[in-house]
Amino acid sequence: MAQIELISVGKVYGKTRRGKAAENTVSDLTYVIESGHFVSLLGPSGCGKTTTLNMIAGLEDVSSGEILIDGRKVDDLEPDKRDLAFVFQDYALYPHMSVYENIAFGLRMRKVPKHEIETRVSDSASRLDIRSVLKSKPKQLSGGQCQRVALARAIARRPAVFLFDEPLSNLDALLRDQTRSELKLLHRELGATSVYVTHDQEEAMTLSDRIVVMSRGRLEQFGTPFEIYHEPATEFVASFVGKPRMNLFTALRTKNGRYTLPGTTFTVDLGEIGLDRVRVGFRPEECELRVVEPGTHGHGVVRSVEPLGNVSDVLITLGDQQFMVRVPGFGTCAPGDRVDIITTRARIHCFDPTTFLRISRGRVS
Amino acid sequence: MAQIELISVGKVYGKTRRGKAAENTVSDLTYVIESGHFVSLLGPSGCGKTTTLNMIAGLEDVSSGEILIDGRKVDDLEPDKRDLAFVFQDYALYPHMSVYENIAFGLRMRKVPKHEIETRVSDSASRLDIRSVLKSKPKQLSGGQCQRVALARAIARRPAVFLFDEPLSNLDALLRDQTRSELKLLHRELGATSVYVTHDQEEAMTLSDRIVVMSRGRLEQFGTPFEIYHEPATEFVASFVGKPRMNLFTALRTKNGRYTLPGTTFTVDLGEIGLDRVRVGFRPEECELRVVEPGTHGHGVVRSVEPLGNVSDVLITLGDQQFMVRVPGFGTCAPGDRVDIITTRARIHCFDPTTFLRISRGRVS
Amino acid sequence: MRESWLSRNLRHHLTAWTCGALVIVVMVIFLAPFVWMIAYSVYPSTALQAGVPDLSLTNITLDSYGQLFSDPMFLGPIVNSVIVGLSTTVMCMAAGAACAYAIARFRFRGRQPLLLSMMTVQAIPVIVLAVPLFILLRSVGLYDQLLGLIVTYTAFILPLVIWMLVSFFEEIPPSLERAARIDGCNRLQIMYKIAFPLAAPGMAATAILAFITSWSDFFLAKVLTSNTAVTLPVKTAAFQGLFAMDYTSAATAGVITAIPVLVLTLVAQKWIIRGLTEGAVKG
Amino acid sequence: STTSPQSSAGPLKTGGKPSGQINILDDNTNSVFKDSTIAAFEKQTGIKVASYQQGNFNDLHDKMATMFAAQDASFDVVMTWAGWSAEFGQAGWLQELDKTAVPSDLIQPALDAVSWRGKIYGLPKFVSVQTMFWNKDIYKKNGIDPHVAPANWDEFVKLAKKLTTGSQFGYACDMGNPAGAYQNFLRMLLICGGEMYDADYNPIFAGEAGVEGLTKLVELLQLHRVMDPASLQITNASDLADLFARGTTGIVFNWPFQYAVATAATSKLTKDSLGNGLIPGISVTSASIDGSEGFAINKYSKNKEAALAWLQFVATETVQLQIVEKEGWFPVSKSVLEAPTAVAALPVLTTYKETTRYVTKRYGTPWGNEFDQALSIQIINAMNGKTSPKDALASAQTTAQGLVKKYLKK
Amino acid sequence: MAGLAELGRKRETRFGLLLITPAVLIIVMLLGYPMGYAIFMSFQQWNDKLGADHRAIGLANYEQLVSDPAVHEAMGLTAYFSVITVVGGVALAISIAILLNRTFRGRTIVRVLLLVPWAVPPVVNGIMWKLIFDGSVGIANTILKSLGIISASVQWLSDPAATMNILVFAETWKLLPFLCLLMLAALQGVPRSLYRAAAIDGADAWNTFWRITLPNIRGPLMFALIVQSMWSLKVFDTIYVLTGGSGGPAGGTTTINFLAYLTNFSNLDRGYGSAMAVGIMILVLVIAVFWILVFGGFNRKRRAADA
Ligand SMILES: Nc1ncnc2c1ncn2[C@@H]1O[C@H](COP(=O)(O)OP(=O)(O)OP(=O)(O)O)[C@@H](O)[C@H]1O
Ligand SMILES: Nc1ncnc2c1ncn2[C@@H]1O[C@H](COP(=O)(O)OP(=O)(O)OP(=O)(O)O)[C@@H](O)[C@H]1O
Ligand SMILES: [Mg+2]
Ligand SMILES: [Mg+2]
Repeated sequence: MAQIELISVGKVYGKTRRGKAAENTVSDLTYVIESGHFVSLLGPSGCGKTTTLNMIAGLEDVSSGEILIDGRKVDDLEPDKRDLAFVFQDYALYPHMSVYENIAFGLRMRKVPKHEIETRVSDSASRLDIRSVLKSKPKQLSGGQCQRVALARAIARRPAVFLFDEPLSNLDALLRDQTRSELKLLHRELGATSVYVTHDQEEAMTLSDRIVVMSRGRLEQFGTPFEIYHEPATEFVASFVGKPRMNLFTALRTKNGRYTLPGTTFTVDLGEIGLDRVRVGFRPEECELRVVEPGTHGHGVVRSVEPLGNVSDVLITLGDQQFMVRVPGFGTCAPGDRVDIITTRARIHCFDPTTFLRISRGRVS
Repeated sequence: MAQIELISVGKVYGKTRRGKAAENTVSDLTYVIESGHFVSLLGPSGCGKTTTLNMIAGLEDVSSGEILIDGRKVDDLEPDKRDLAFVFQDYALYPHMSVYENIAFGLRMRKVPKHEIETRVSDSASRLDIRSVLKSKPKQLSGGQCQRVALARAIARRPAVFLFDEPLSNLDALLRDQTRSELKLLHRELGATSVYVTHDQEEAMTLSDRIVVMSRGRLEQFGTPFEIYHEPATEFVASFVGKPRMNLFTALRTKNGRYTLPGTTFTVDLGEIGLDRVRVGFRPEECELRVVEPGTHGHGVVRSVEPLGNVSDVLITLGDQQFMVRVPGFGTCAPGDRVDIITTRARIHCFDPTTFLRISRGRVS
Repeated sequence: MRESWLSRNLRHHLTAWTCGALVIVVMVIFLAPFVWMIAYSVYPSTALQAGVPDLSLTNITLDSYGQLFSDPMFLGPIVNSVIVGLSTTVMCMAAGAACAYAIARFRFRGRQPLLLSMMTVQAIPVIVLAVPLFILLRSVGLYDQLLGLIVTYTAFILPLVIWMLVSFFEEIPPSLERAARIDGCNRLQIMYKIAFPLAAPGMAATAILAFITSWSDFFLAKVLTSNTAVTLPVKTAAFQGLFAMDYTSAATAGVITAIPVLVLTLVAQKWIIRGLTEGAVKG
Repeated sequence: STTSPQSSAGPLKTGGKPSGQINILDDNTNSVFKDSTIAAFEKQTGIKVASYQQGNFNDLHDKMATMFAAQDASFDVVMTWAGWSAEFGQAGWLQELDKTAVPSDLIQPALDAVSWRGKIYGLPKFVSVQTMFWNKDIYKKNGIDPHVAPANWDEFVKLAKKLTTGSQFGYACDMGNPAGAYQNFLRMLLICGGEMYDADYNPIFAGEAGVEGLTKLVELLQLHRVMDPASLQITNASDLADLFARGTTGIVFNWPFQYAVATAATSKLTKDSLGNGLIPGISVTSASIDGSEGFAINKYSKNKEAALAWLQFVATETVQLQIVEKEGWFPVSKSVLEAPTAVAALPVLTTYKETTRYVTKRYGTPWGNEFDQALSIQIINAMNGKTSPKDALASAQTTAQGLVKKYLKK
Repeated sequence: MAGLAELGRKRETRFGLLLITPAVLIIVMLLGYPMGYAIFMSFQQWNDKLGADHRAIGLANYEQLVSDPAVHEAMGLTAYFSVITVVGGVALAISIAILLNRTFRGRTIVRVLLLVPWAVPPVVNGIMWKLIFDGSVGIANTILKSLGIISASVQWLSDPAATMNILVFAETWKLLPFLCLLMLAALQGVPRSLYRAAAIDGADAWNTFWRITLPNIRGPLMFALIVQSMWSLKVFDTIYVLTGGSGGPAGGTTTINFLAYLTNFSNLDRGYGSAMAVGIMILVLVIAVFWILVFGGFNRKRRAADA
């Protein structure tokens, strides 16, 4: 167990390439991962998640700032001296070694005594239920088994820190859900600090104690899943987290505290926030629909209904925008119906249209 | 528009390989795809979906049975004579041709007059909003754009039948959702018969008029999404469709009409169905939880809680089984809590443990 | 402790410098001999054979090139080599592409043995075939004929061509060909409208390799020609005879022989390597 | 399946009036043929020379052997020399000539070069015998009278020692390939009065004369250190000639064309600074090796009469004079050797005339290639001090006995 | 019904055969026939210098092959040449490939230039090294002298051992770039994440190379060894040009292939020469099989798993 501290960490690739002013791949990351926590790095592809993880592992140098593990600067420490294990997206199992050798390799390199290796390998193998394939080569295993071997390899090392780089992304949906649950149980049992990279918000939400949301190399928000979901700090977080996506649109002030989506009769009351234009967001599952009586206009027209079994997603054309509402069951409206959108139950999220930062509703009323 | 009829269609690969008794890849498929319908072939990987599609397209020969399109046997018709368009999983855009040429190629091969080709290409290109990339090569396009080009290519042909082989599986989550909606709109506008292969039940549910569920080359169920979801014909369909998966377990008869999950206090009343053992299923979202008072045992123990934002999945240990319940919001119970599972709101699905077929509840009471 | 000995950064820099220096040494060893031969061809031999070679730029002369290019005895072989090289390439590609395509696409029995036997051809020492080949060619009137050389080279190079092309064709997604079938192409059209254009870079590399191989051959050309069909390497080798070892001319001929190959190689290097190594990895 | 060429009619006689056309394969030693002889021949005989091809000497053997093996008739006339006359003659690939077809005044070594065991397989085109060439400039620089040739081997060695300073060597030769090693040994053997074979072709070169000759040769390199070490890697007479022309070598024994090379514009030497004389002897006054070349007729030729006409034409006085004057080779007929114009054009001819008084031989045999190969290995080993000359020759002689047994037809 | 489908498959097969025919025909006619003829000759007493009467002598030529001291000598030289060029060449190639696999400026251009020696035709290669190692005018002596390493010119090409070493050097020089690029491609085929995993697992450079890199380039490594063995056993052009067609000095560069050439074309002993050439071919195949066995075969298991 260990605490990991990032202090305005930045990374620039390709500094040496002929004078091109290289852009920061990652910049100014500052946060503390508490000992024993399970923290996810969440963000779209290319936002620098892997880069951050690699810097923590020591696989990449830090360009600026510093990383402390348990208060100790690790810049000069080789990866293997940092007491951490890495689970790679493609598992990175050594294809020429048997599963047993794969798990034992890291221990051998550390000169762990032979009998100790055996105990540890068989221990971690039984924990992940792969004792029966210890003699197989990785090629002969299914994706799920490979995944377990990669985990067993990490566990056998008994490191202070686990680093995961999208470990589930190569599994199919069913297996992914299963392994996710197992991962959660595993963390509870081992209690080691874990840093988990993913671009799947559902994964991040279900697994983590804290989530680091990143975008374009910058920190967007660092908080608990609850905070991330219910109090997104930026418009990016709001739109990235939650499925279906949050409905976000620009509303214009009409009268005190009342804002309208232009071209529609849809209005919200935000109180006085001192802005003429504001970005407003509603989660689809917090809104409701009411089919309007014939002859009245309503807020918009149902464009399509997508039944998902227990719920249905209804897409509504609202002026020149689309608005999604998730209704229970197979729904009651059909394409072409005119509907009102009812947002009374919904939490309203507001963002400054220029800084994209959350406007605290505390300020509103 | 055309009607497609499969009459006990079967396919055996590799008959010619040295005497090995080849297994049927697909067998005894019989169903009718009505003209203008959108039908999904749903099933796990390797169940023969692509094979079926290829046989309809004429890319594979039928080993037994026959396929009729609009009542006409098509066995000896070359693929290009069947008046259908195929959208491939990897798009299969010709990389050496520009987008324009890609769309025009099939028309050219059919000797459509030049000006007609131009109209059709530009028509289908504007329909899919790819006019601006007509001159580009596929390499220069993003995944979503490639997807649209593949669709445009199919549309430009104005075929009676569209065949889709997992057209969305290479797109990322966001784009997949978007394209899915578009596909639905497109089908509504064109009205051509469409056969859609997918292993994603959500996709099948949202898009289709009818769903063909397959498993190991056999037809499991052919019905509307509503039927598939609420009245799964086999245990396979029940477990495959719906997310999270349906909780399924074997219950033993205790007294008339009452069945118990062995080793627990969890019982259900099924009425008299004449079986000692029965497979019983509940959908997680139809169940509820109640934390029992301290000192009482309850049905089971909460193992983990996975918050997903608007809902949370609670995993419960029930004897030696796992039981999943989806509760609204971030949930109120924590791991270790003892809970009762309340199934009063839930629809009970029963299956014969030997044939795996649905036991009609009609017979029950 | 190792990491306190030198800082991580410094250590990385040191490694980089050492490796850089080694790369330079390697490159010098790889390039110097050829550069020296070029020098031999443009400096008068007296300037180079002195105790300390006199490499002043004023000494450079292209006389030897002028001489060779005005010598009909040398021009003939150049023309022959070009004709043989190009024709061999065309024949190899025509027969090879068809064969490789079939191997890559149609699953028929004996497909694997066929590919393997293609590689076995590489094990045959040319020496063993020289006399029978000579008899064969002479009996059909192709001895000392360009056509004789062309068909012989085609036979020798075809296995390599097929070996390489198969790996390129196998890389074309089958779905493209299925798409083409639905679009209305027949099998031949699929080949030349879809498969060949898609494998174009690989085919170009293979073609270049075929050209290079036939262009560089010495032994077969020596045995199968006597005068009218003599090729450049044979002529070049002949610059050292009993009564005529002329270092400058030999070097010049050497440079002239090597240049086209060099240019082609550099143009297609990426694909040549890919074609050969992919065959290798697939084994 | 194929009829043996030897079973066809006997030796070729001159007869009738040949016509038609012929193809000639020559080495690239002579340029006079393509310059003028062919035209003259066509004019005089009416026979057309359809093609005249020149090949590199080193390549010709393989080419001809392959051609003959396939019974190819694309060349009617082929170039030959002592070794090939024996080898291809015995193989039955060359047309034997009747005595009546051979001009009467041919010099014997020239005729030897186209004969094997009494059968004549062609007519000579020029005579080539090695003589000694020296660099008078170097002589003068080292205070030696440049006009007198050494009378015997010891004097030669003494001279060579004086001429060896720094990067300048008193002597150089070409023994870098099997043929070269054979020639250099043969020369030593002959000047020691030895013989390669007895009358029945039993190899006897490993006798006293051979051992003495090889010992003296090794001494030049190892003991006296007067031999340019480069000699061991010079693979042909042309390179030796070039080396000598660069002016840092005192003495070489070389073929007549050395004169042309040494007096060419690019050479450091001139007519005046080039000395020429007999090769100094050890047990005999002098001796030399022969390298004469000739033309032979392809056994499979379709027009042998016309081919013979070419052979005879080349041996005529006019052509021979041209060869002497324009190319510096010795003539094949005695009459031209005596002609004053010839001597005027080629001063070394005088030395050659003297040479004819002594032994000049080549011992062309069918097993020449194998033998040269085997002998050269022993010689080079001896030269590098890896074996004693005696052992080397004994070993080579054993090999030779096997070869003779295999190839000498009874 | 099934008949029609069957017909379609047959049509397909026939089309495939049609495509294959020309290539196979050319190869069989121009290589198969001569090959058969050569094997036929190898069972004959067929020495052109002894006239045109050939007779079948069974395996006599092959028996001679086993007992001939010249063959033993040549095999020794071949072994020396091959072991160094194959094992040394491939080892060197891996080292250089690892060097070039690093990211550095100008990497692309270096890789391209690396192909220069490969592209130099063998004949030119021979001439080139002759220019360099000529005993009197070669640059090698000039450089070594000016560096003070030697005082007098070394006659590189007059000493059998030295000439052999130059031959080894020349061939290695020519083939190394290809092997390097092959190895480079192989190295790039090793997933980078394996190295990262190894770094985390605490493997040092040495362990990483032996335990991670090497096992993962097994396939290409085997290919390189097989191909290079074939080339090494069949080396001809460079020897021919470098030694003036003699295989000298003192037979010092007469490898088995060159001996076959001399026997066939110098000695005109076609029967024995053919036997020798057939022997070489068998040797080449045996060595290829040897490498395959060393590397555990083309790994049928893995193939089955892939299929
Ligand atoms: N070695 C490198 N050299 C140069 N640029 C790099 C390197 N590695 C990554 N990058 C760039 O840095 C950016 C961030 O990469 P990173 O791999 O950290 O993204 P990521 O968030 O892990 O994305 P993904 O979800 O796709 O894995 C990308 O734009 C990438 O192109
Ligand atoms: N050309 C073929 N030859 C032999 N077997 C084949 C061939 N194509 C497919 N199969 C086998 O037939 C079975 C069904 O394959 P198919 O491609 O139809 O599955 P699928 O349902 O499309 O699966 P996925 O979702 O993975 O695409 C598989 O087990 C496959 O291995
Ligand atoms: Mg990443
Ligand atoms: Mg499929």
